[in-house]
Amino acid sequence: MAVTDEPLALTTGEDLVVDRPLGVFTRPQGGKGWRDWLSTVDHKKIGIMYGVAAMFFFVVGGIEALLIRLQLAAPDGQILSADVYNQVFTMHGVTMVFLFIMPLAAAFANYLIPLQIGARDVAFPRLNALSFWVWLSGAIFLNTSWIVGGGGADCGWFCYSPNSGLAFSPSHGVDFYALGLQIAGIASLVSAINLIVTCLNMRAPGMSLFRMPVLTWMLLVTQFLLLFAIPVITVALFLLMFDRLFDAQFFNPEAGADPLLWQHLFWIFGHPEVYIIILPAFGVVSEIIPTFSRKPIFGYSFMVFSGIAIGFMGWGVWAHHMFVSGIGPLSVWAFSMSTMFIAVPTGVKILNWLATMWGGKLRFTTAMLFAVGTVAMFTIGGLSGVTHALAPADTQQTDTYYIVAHFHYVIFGGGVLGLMGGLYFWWPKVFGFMLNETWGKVHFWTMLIGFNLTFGPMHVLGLQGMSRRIDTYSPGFGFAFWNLIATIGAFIIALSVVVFFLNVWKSRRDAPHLPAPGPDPWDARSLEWMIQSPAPEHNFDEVPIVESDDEWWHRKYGYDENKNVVRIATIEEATQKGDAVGVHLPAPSFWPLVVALGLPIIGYGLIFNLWLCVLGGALVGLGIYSWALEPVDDPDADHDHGHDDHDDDDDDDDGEGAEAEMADATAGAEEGAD
Amino acid sequence: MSDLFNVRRRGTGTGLLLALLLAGCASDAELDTLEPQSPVADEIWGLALPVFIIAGVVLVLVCGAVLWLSLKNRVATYEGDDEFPAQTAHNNPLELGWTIGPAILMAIIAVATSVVHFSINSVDEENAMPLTVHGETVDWEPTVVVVGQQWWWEYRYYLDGQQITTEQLADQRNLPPADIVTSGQFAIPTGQEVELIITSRDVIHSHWIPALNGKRDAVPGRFAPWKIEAYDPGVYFGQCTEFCGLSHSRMRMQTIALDPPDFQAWIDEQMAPATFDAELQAYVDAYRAGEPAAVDDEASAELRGLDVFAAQCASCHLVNGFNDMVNGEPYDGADVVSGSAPDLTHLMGRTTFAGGILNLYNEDGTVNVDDLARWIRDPNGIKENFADGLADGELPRGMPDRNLTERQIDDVIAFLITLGPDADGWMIDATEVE
Amino acid sequence: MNMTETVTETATHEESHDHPSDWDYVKIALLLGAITAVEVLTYFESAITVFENNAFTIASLIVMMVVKFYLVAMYFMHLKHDNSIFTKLFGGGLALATIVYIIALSAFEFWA
Amino acid sequence: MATATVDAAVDSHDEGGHDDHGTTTGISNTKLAMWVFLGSECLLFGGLISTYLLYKTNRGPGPENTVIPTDVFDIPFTSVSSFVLLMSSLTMVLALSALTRGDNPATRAWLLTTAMLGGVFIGGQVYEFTSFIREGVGFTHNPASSAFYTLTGFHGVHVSLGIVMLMSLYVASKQGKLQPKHTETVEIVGLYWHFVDVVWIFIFTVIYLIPVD
Ligand code: HEA
Ligand code: HEA
Ligand code: HEC
Ligand code: CUA
Ligand SMILES: [Cu+2]
Repeated sequence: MAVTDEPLALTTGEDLVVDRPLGVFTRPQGGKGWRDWLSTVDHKKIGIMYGVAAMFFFVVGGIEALLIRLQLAAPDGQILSADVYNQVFTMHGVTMVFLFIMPLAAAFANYLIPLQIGARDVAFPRLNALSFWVWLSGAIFLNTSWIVGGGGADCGWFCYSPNSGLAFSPSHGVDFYALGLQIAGIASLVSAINLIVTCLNMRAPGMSLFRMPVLTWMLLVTQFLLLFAIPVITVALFLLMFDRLFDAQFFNPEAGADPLLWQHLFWIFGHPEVYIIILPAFGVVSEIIPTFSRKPIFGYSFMVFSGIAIGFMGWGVWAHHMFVSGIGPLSVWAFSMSTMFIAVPTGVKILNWLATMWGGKLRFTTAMLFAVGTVAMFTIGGLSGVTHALAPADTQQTDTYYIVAHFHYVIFGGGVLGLMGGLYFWWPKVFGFMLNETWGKVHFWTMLIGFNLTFGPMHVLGLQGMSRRIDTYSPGFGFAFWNLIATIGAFIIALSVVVFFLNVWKSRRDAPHLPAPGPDPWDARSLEWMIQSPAPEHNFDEVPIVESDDEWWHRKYGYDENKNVVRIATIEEATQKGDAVGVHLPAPSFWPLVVALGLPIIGYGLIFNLWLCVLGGALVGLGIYSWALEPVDDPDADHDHGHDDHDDDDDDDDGEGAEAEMADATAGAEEGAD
Repeated sequence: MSDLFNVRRRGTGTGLLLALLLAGCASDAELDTLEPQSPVADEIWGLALPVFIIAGVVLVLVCGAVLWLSLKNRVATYEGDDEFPAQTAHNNPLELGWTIGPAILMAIIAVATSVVHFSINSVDEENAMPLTVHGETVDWEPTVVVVGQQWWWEYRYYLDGQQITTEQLADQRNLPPADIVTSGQFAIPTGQEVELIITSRDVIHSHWIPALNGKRDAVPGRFAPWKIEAYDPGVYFGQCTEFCGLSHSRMRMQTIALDPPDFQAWIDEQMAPATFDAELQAYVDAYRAGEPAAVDDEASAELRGLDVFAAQCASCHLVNGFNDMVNGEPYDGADVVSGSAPDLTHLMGRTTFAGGILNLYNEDGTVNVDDLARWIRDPNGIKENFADGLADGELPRGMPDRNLTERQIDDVIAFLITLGPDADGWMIDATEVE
Repeated sequence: MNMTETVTETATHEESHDHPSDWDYVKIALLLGAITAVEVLTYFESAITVFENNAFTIASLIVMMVVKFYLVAMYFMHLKHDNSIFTKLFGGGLALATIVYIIALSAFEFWA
Repeated sequence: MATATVDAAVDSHDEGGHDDHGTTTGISNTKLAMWVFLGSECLLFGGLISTYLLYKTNRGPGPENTVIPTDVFDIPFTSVSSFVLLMSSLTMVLALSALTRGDNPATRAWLLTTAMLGGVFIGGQVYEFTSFIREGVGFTHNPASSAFYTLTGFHGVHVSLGIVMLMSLYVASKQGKLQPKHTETVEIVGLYWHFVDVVWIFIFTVIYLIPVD
C-alpha cells in the first residue's frame, strides 16, 4: 500500500492540504489563521498548542483546587456537597497530572528536542500532530463528563477498585475517566515513540548522545518511561472498562477477584509517572542554572546517569503506595528498601546543581529565580518522600495531608516551578519577545510565598492526623487554623497565576516598543539559541556540525592561553540568519485531526450507544487510510525537492510516505481498534 | 514544637477522661500522630523522629547552601563583564562522594527501618489472657475481627477459646456468628497485644487509631493482620483513611482501652442478649414465633417503638434476643450493599453512633435523643449516603430515611433506649476505675 | 548505547549479505515445528502420568518456549543480523516487563 | 523524514540528505519506531498475561460460575492453530525474501498465504470461543474467564490488524506499487507479525500447556 512514487490518483489528501507557500521561511507570527494550526505538522506549533492547552487546563485544575480549599477553609465546610467534593478532588488530580503537567512537559519536549539536537523536525511530524490532537480530544472528552456523564469521576485520581465499580460509582464519571485516560494514553505512547526515534535518529552530525543537552536527555528518559508505563495503565483501564461496561470480573470481590490487582497495575504505571512529571523540570533547571551561572553544568555525565538511574529505579518501587494495603510484610519491606535508595541519584542532581552555582556568577533573572526555587522546594518534597519510604513511619503518614504536602512540594515545587522557569527562559525563543522581568519577579515571589503557605501547613495537618480526601472536618480536631492558612495560600498562588497571564499580555503589548531580544538573549549554551527568535519554520538554515557539548556556547567563546574564557564570535556572527530558501519541509495534513476526532466518538459510543462506535471507528479508519495514501509532499507546492533524483532516493522521502504510514497504521489502527 | 502542632495532653485520670467523654469531644478529638500511646506507636515514632531530624538537617544544609550561594555569588548583570568564573565542569571524587555519602546514610536508615518493620509486623504468640465466658474460664488470644463497610466499622469478638481462622471468615457477608458484635467502638484490655483481623464488606477502607498504631487497609476478600495495644485505659480516636466514597470523611471509630477487670465486665454485658420488660417480651416472643402481635395506640412508647422497629428497621438491624429469630428462622443478612447494618443489641452500651460521628449521651449523662431523632429523621442529611431514591435493583449504601412520623421517631427512640446498659452503664463505670 | 554517529554503509545494508537463505528459514521453521510437537507431546504425556515429573515438565516447557521465542526473534525478525540497537530496545522492554511482572506476581504470593 | 536531516556538510544544496536513510544511526526511522513500539507492547501483553496467571484458577464463588477456561481447554485443537500461526511466520519471511529478489508474484503469493494462515488462526479462535461459551465459560462468569478472553482477545485483535496490513500490502503489490525498494515496508509489517507470533508462543506454553493443579 501507500507507495507514492508519484501522487496517486485516488489520493484524498491533496485537496485538504492547506496551500502553504513553502518558500517562506520566517515563521509567520501566530500562523496564518486557524486552518494552519489545525493542519500543522510543525513541531514548534504543536509544542505551542500543547503549552496553551496545558495552561488552560492548569486554570481548570486550579479552579478545582480553589474549590477544594474553599470547602476546607473552615470546619464543617458547606460550599460543596460530599458528592461534588469527591468529584472535584478527583478531577483536580486527574486534570493537573494528565491535562496540565504532562502536556506542559510535552510542550517543551516537542518544541525543544529537535532544536537542541539540531534537527529539522521530529521523526514523524504527522504522528506528532496526531499525538497532540488525540491528547486534546481525550482531555476534552474527559471533561465533558461534567456535562453529559452525570458528573466527574468520583473515585480519586488512582481510582481504587472496587470503589470504582459500577455498584459504588454508578454515574458515568468513572467511564469517562477510563476512556479519557485511555485516549490521552494513546497520545503519550505515540509521542514517546516519535520522540525516542527523534533523539536516536535525527541528531545533527557530531551530536553524539553524550553531547545532547541535559534537558533533551531528561526528556528522552521521560519518553522511555512513558513508552513502558503507558501500556500498563492501558491494561488497567481496559480491565476497568470491561468491568464497568461489559460485566467482566476483574475487580469485583464478590466474584472472587482481588482489588489489589488494580493497585499494582495502577502504581506500576503511577510511580514511573511521577518521574515522568519531574524529569522534564529537572532538565529545564539543568539548562537554566548553568546559563545564569556562566558555567557549564557541573558533572554532566553524573547528571545524565542519575537521570537514567532514576528512570530505572522508578520501576522497582511502586508498591510504596501500597504499604498498608495488606501486601505481605516481605513485599512491604522490599519496596521500602528500594524506595529509600532512589534518594541517592536524586541527591546527585541537587548537589550538582549547587556545585554549578558554586563559584559561578549568578544572575537572577526570573527564569533563574524559578530554577533555584525549584532546587530548594523540590528538596523539601523529596525529603518528606524519604520519610514515607520508611514503611513503618508511612503507616502513620499514608493517606493524610502529610502525603498531600509531599506530592505538592515535588510536583508543584519541583515540576511546576521548574517548568515556569522554562517558560520565562524559552519565551523569547518561541515568541520573539521577552516576558517582563519585573512582573516576572512579582510572579515568582507571589507564587513561592503562596505555594509555601498552601502546602507547608499541610505537613502539620497531616501529622495532626488530618486524612486526605475528606470533605469536612469537625472543629474539635484542631485543623482549622492551618487549613485557613492553606486556603489563603492557594489564593495567593491564584494571584500569581493571574500575574503571569497579565505579564504575558503586557509583554506582548509592549514588545513592539522594545528592542527585539535577538537569537540569544541570555547568552545561553545549546543549539536552539543559534537560530533566530522566534525560531524559523525550518529551524536551521544549515544543520550545524556539532563538535562539543554546549556547542553554541563554544561557538561564542574559547579559551586564551591562560585558560581564561574569551569571546571568539559575537552572537550576530555565530547565529544562523534564518533566511535559507528551498528547505524541504513536511507538508501539513488534516488527517491526524480526523483520526483524533474519531476516538472520543468511540468513547461516547462505548458509554451511550454502541452505534456511535461504528461512526467513530469509521472516522479513525478513514483517517488512517487517507493518511497512508496521501502523498508525503504537497505536490503543487513550489519547493525544490524534485522527484527527479535517482530512483532509490524516493525510498527515503517515502520514509514518511510509505513506511511511516505502515507504522502509523500499525500503531494508530491498533490503538484505535483496541 | 508541641504548640505548633496544637497538642492537647490527654490525662489518664478518670475525671479528665469522663469530662472528655461527655464534653462532646467524642467525634472531634484529636488524631495526632505525634503522641504515641502504645508500644507499636512508640516504635514507629522512635524510627520516624530521628529520620525527621536527619531530613531536617539535610533540608537546612541544602536550602542554606542555595540561599548562601545565591546571595554570595549574585551579580546584577553580565553586561560589560568579560570575566568568566572558573569553568569547572566536574570533579569525580566529589561527585562520587555525594553519591556514596547519601547511600551510606540511607543504608543506616534502611537497617533501622527493617528492624522496626519486622518488629511491628510480628505477632506475640504468647499473649493469651484468661477470660470468663459463660461462666467458664477460657484462654483468649485477644483477637478482634474488624469489618469495614460504607461508612462504619463493625467489630466482632470470637471468645470461646477457639481461634478464628481466615478460612472460617472467607465470606465477609456471612461471617460465622460472633459472641459480641459492636459498631463504631470497640474495647480492648490494656497492656495486652490484641490482634486485629481487618477486612471489608464492600470497598476498601483503612483502619487507623493514630495513638495506638498506624493504619491497615480493609480490603474486601482479604484479611489483613494488624495489632493494637494501649498502655493506659482511655478512649483513642480513629478515622477511616482510605477513600471509600461519599461519606468517607464521616467514617470514624474509637478504641476503648479498659483495665482487664473492666474488660471482663464489658464482655459479660455484651455477651448477653437484649433483655426486655414483660410487656415487650410478650411482643418479642410472638414475633419470634412468627405471629406478630398488634400494638395499639395506648401501648407504651417503648412497645410502639418496638413495633415500628419490627416493621421499619428489623430488616437491616439485628437485636439479639429479638429478630435473631424471624418467623422461626435465624436472622439472615441485611438489605444494604454490604449486607450489613450495625448490630443494635447493646446500642446504649456505646457512647457514639452513626460511624462515631454523633454522641449518644449528653454532657449530663442523659441520652442524646435530639441527635438520635435527627439521625432517624434524615440520615442522609447528617451523613450523605446512597440509601434513598434508588433505581430498581440498587441496594442502599448507608442508612435510609424510613419516613417515620415524629411520633414514630420518638417511639422508636424510646425503644432504642431500652437496648443495653443505660446512661451510667458499662462504659462510664468501667472507666471510672483506675 | 553504543551507536554509530555517522552514516555508515555497512550499518544500513548489513542485512543483504549474511542474510539466511530461504532454505535456512525453512530449516528454522522445521525446527520450530519440531519443538512445538515435543511441547504438545508433554501434554499427552502428562495426561497419562499426571503427577509425574510435573516440575520437570514445566521446566522443559519453559525452556522450549524460550528457544522458540529466541529463534523467531533472532532469525525471522533477524535481530541477529540487524543493528544491535533493536535488540537493546526490544530486549529492554521484554526484560523490564518480565522483571516487573514477576515482582508483581510475587507480591501476590503467586509462586507459593 | 529523511529530508529533515539535511546534511549541510555533505552538500550545500538542500537535498543533501539523500544518502540512504540519512539518519544518525543509519537505520530508518520507521523501523526503529516499530521496534520501540514492540518494546512497549511487551508491557501490554505482560500485564494481560500476569492478570490471567493471577486469576487462572479463580472460579469465583457460587456453583453456577465454576467452569473456568482450563477446564475446557482443547489442547490438540489449540496445538494445531498454534502451529498454523507459527508457520505463518515462515511464509512471512519468504514473502520478504521474494520481494528482495524482485519476484512480485511470489511476494503476493506468500503475503496471501500469511494472511490466510492468520485467518485460519483467527477462525480457530472464534471456534474456540464459541465452543467455550457453549461449555459454560462466559466472559462474565468468573475472573478466570474474563482474563482469558481479554488476553486471547487482545492477541486476536493484534493478529487481525496484522491481516489487514498484509492485505493492504497485497493490494499495493497488485497495483504494482510494491517494489524491491519497499522491502522495508514489508519487513516492518513482518516484524509486527512475528511479534504477534512470539506472543502466542508465550501464551501457548504458559496459558495452555503448563498444567494447572
Ligand atoms: C513529581 C513527582 C514526585 C516525585 C519526584 C516523588 C519523589 C519521591 N517520592 Fe513521592 N509521590 C508523588 C509524587 C512524587 N514523588 C505523588 C503524586 C504521590 C502520591 C500519590 C497519591 O497517593 O495520590 C507520592 C507518594 C509517595 C509515597 C507514598 C506515600 C503514601 O501514599 O503512603 C512515597 C513512599 O515512599 C513516596 C516516596 C518518594 C520518594 C522516596 C521520592 C524520591 O524520589 C525523592 C528523592 C529526593 C530527595 C531525597 C531530596 C534530594 C536529595 C538530597 C538532597 C540528597 C540527600 C538526602 C538524603 C540522603 C535523604 N512518594
Ligand atoms: C500537577 C499536579 C498538581 C498541581 C499543580 C496541584 C495544585 C494544587 N493542588 Fe493539588 N492535587 C494533585 C495534583 C496537583 N495539585 C493530585 C494528584 C491530588 C490528589 C487527588 C486525589 O486525591 O485523588 C491533589 C490533591 C489536592 C488536595 C487534597 C484534596 C483531598 O485530599 O481532599 C488539595 C487540598 O488542598 C490540593 C490543593 C491544590 C492547590 C491549592 C493547588 C494550587 O497550586 C493550584 C494553583 C492554581 C490555580 C489557583 C489556578 C489559578 C488561576 C486562576 C484562578 C484563573 C485566573 C484566570 C485567568 C486570568 C484566565 N490538591
Ligand atoms: C436498609 C437498611 C437499614 C434500615 C431499614 C435501617 N437502618 Fe439504621 N442503619 C443502617 C446502616 C447501614 C447504618 C450505618 C450507617 C452509618 O453509620 O453510616 C445504620 C445505623 C443506624 C444507627 C446507628 C448505629 C451505630 O451503632 O452507629 C441507628 C441508631 C439506626 N441505624 C437506627 C435505625 C432505625 C431506628 C431504623 C428504623 C426506623 C433503621 N435504623 C433502619 C441501615 C438501616
Ligand atoms: Cu471508609 Cu474511608
Ligand atoms: Cu511513588
